[in-house]
Amino acid sequence: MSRLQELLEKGEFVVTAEVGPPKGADRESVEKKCAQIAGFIDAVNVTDNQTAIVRLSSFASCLIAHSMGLEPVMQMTCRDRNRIALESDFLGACALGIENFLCLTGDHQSLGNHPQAKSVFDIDSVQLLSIFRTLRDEGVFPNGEKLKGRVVAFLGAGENPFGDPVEFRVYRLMKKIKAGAQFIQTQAVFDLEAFARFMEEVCRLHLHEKVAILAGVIPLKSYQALRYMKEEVPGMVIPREVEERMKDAQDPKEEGIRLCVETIKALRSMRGVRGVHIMAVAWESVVPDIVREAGLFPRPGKEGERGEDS
Amino acid sequence: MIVGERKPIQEILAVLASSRRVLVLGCGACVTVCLSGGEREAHEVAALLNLRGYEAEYGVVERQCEKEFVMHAREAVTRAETVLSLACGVGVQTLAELFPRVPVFPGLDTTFMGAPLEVGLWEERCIGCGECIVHRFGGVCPVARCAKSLLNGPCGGSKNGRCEVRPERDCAWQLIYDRMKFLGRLEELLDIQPPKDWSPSRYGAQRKTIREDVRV
Amino acid sequence: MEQALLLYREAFPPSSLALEEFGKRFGRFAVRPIGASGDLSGFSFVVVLGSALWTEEDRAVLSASLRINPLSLFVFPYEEVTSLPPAVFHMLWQGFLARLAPSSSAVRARVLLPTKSVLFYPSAEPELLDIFESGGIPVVSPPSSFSLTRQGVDFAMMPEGKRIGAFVLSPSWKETTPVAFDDETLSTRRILSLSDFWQSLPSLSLWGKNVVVLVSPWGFSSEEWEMVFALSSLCQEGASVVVLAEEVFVAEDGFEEQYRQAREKGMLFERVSLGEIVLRPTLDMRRIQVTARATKDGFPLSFSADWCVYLPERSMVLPSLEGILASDRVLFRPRVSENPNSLPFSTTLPGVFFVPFEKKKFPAFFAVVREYLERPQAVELQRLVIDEEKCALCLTCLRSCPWEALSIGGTLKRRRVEVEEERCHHCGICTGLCPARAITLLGYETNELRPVLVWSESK
Amino acid sequence: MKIRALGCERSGFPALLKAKKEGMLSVGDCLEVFSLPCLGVVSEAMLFELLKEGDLLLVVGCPPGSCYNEWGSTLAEKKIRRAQNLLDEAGVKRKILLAFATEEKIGEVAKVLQDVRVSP
Repeated sequence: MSRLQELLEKGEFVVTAEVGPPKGADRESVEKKCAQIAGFIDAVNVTDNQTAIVRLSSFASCLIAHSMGLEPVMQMTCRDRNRIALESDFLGACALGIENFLCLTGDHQSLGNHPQAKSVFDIDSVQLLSIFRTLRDEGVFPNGEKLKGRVVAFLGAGENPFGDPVEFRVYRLMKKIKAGAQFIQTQAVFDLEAFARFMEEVCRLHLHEKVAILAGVIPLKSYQALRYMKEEVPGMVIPREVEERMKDAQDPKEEGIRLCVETIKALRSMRGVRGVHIMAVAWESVVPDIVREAGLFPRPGKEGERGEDS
Repeated sequence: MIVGERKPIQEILAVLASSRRVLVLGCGACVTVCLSGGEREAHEVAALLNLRGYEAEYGVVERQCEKEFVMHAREAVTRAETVLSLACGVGVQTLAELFPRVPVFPGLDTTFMGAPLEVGLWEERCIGCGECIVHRFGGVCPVARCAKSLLNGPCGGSKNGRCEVRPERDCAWQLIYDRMKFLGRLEELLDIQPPKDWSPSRYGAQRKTIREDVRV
Repeated sequence: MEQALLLYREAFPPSSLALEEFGKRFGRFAVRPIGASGDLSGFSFVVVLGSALWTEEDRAVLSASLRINPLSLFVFPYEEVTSLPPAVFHMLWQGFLARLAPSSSAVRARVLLPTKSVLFYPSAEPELLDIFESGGIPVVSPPSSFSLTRQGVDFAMMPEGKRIGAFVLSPSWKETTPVAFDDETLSTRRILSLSDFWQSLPSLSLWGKNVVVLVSPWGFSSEEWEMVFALSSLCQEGASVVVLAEEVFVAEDGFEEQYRQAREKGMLFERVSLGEIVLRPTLDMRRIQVTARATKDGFPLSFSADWCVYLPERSMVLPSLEGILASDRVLFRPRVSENPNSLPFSTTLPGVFFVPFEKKKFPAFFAVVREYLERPQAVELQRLVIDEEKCALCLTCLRSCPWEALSIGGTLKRRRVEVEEERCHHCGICTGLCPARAITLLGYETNELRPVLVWSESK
Repeated sequence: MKIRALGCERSGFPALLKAKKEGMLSVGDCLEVFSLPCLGVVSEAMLFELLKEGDLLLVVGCPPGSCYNEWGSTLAEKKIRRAQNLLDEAGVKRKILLAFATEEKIGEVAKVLQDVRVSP
């Protein structure tokens, strides 16, 4: 069983963070980022060519993180690989000790840096989840053939509570749970009210009992970063108050961290939220401060020990 | 219908290069209706080529994908050094097959199968995946109309009913949701759609249909 | 420079009253008779003292021939009005002048001269080609496959688009016998066509023989009638010759005289109804019993004929234009025009003629075609014509019409686009957009456009 | 230089007559004036065919908002722009000028011709 799964089952409020691999074969860059957050988080997500921009592969970066003793969550998107490649990579990752998988559809390639590429989208995230689940639980490939041996995997999915049609989002979550999602990492939460509505609905349907929901947060570095996210990143909803706070801030970095911590605190008290997922895109160094200020440090150590810091 | 777009004129001029006598051959079917390769367009290109110093004539056949119709243009084709076809990719190939000695160039980029929504506006509706499943989605095809061909609901980028990839397009899943809600069949969307069988699609290999009962 | 010009016809010069009023309206003006030379352009108002019977087309012809902007041409029905009492004339003339304003209404007709060239279809006899070539009308030879589309007063030969003014059909002639002969009668081998009989005359001895000549009223030529009259010489050789015809053809120079002479020589002419003639072989199978009924008194006639000679009945078969005038569904079966006002040798399609059977008439035929090609013709402008066979039913026209004048009609089997004439404002937006080129605004096809005015600086 | 001018019969043609009278059109050696029912009737092919025997095409019609046939002028404007682009792309150095003018307001005719006069 993966450590992330273990902590969640124990009822810990977990912290995960995202690491973006470099645009190059720069192993040290991954190691540096991992080292910065080691001990402050329970698992690290490695993105899979996020926003369709080519980077060091998620698989390789996960291995690097794993070798450093971190718990990696391997993100897998359906944009670049068909079911053959995805299944094969899944088996390979399992063989090498990666246990957490985040199944995503993936951003469209026309938004990335290779818009000329041919997209795959052979299957979607829900189907990917169900394929992995059947492989794990039933030992069967989608074509009916038997899998040799067994695999251990903790399966997750993304969800954007703010996307349209909003009423359908909870049901989509339900579909993902049905397909095999055990944990959910949501899109970054800025609009707490809207997220609370979403969670209410989740609890009403008792979905929070079936899946661990980790709410996403993003520490804002500057007002420009906010504008960029609001305009360019699909599915991002940022309310007016947040925008104004960032705009008027003396020290935007400080304000961004403060805002993020406040959000985490609010999320922690929200029913059904089982953890946070910090997406400090290209600002991984801020994660320790946030975790500390949010009162989430120290993290529970391996075998019940407390993580060592300083 | 098949929708196409005329190639940029510079591209056309580049392929015509040294040939003088050019036949611009349009097609009277889909590309006429989508205003990209009918008689009007053929005349337009021919007139422009004439201004450029070519000896261009133009013509149109009923359907350039069928040999019997293309044969009507035989005389004009043999008169020309080069044929610029304004038909879809199917028509160009039929033409090239029928007249192997004459260089045939495509003057049109075949873009998609779609429907006209208003004058001068066409939208893709079908990708010919080989297995129609629109009935499961309230008559809106997610395979053709969702940028990611998602079968199990919208991606996270759907905003105000618009697609994240092309904000001026409708999000197919918003349409499906609205339609299913209207039909009172929302619960059907909770069924997990299994991975699609792509073998009858283009990805299976070149497709061929044979109707044994009508073959003589 | 004067603003106004008063044009009049020599037969109806303007009265002093007319001139006086005209002067009051325009101050300085010019007065010229129609046909006088000189530059007539540049006047804002050209008033013509004309007739109420002039049509729009007459006006168009006039403006084109005088090179006047048709928008500045105004016709006053002077011919009818000039004889009225001066007070009434004065009132009408004054009212007309007062209402004159620069016209903004469209001219609905235009004058075009057909292209001076002829296309023969399917082929032409060399004599005819010579006549046309030497007469200065070029003959276009058709490619092996082509089609014709009407463009204004011309035809365009597709796919090249070469224009021809007149299209001449060479008909084939189907010959039949004027009376149905049964096999038994034919087996006597005493029935011959006139030309066969004529050729075998030298070898026949006709003394004391009876010759019956049957003449059909359809498709004969005058040469053949001359041959019939010439048979009277057989009477002098001791034969008796009876001509049974519905009508004796004498409507040619000298035929009256030939007819009289033939009768004097003893040739018999009987007007009968050919349909009532009965021919039976005699028992010895050497002669044919011909019974008929005289048209004038119903008197039964009976002849025992040693030779039965007939003048074949000819019917003209025009070549089918299916596939050639294919884009013009209604028109591809031309018939011989029965309109007494139309030109001889013309068909129901304007500009389509047929070659006469008799070579003698070739010069006359040439004259008719030349006359047609040299006469300017008024063509209707601004009527929307939809070529149903080209139409791809793409609905572009329907969706772009500002007046909603187009609609989908037709039948369940074949839909078609229909124009509602009352709504159509003849703007031509649909013609400009139609991808199949199926809609024509008459007069505004690209190759029909002619400049209304030409200014040359070097002049 | 041979100019061929197209005018719609409601505005363009009368405007052309007036412009000629006021000497605005003395740009080329020869001027041919065509009358159209509305500018909506033009097609790119028609413009190209007319350019075959002319160096410059001057199209004059009602201002877009006041076209009698609603969008006749608007469509013509788009088609002319498209035709001009095609000409430019094809490297054919001929111009199609569009002026919105009526008999009362012919200023634009002179304006569009100005460039031609400066750089013939």
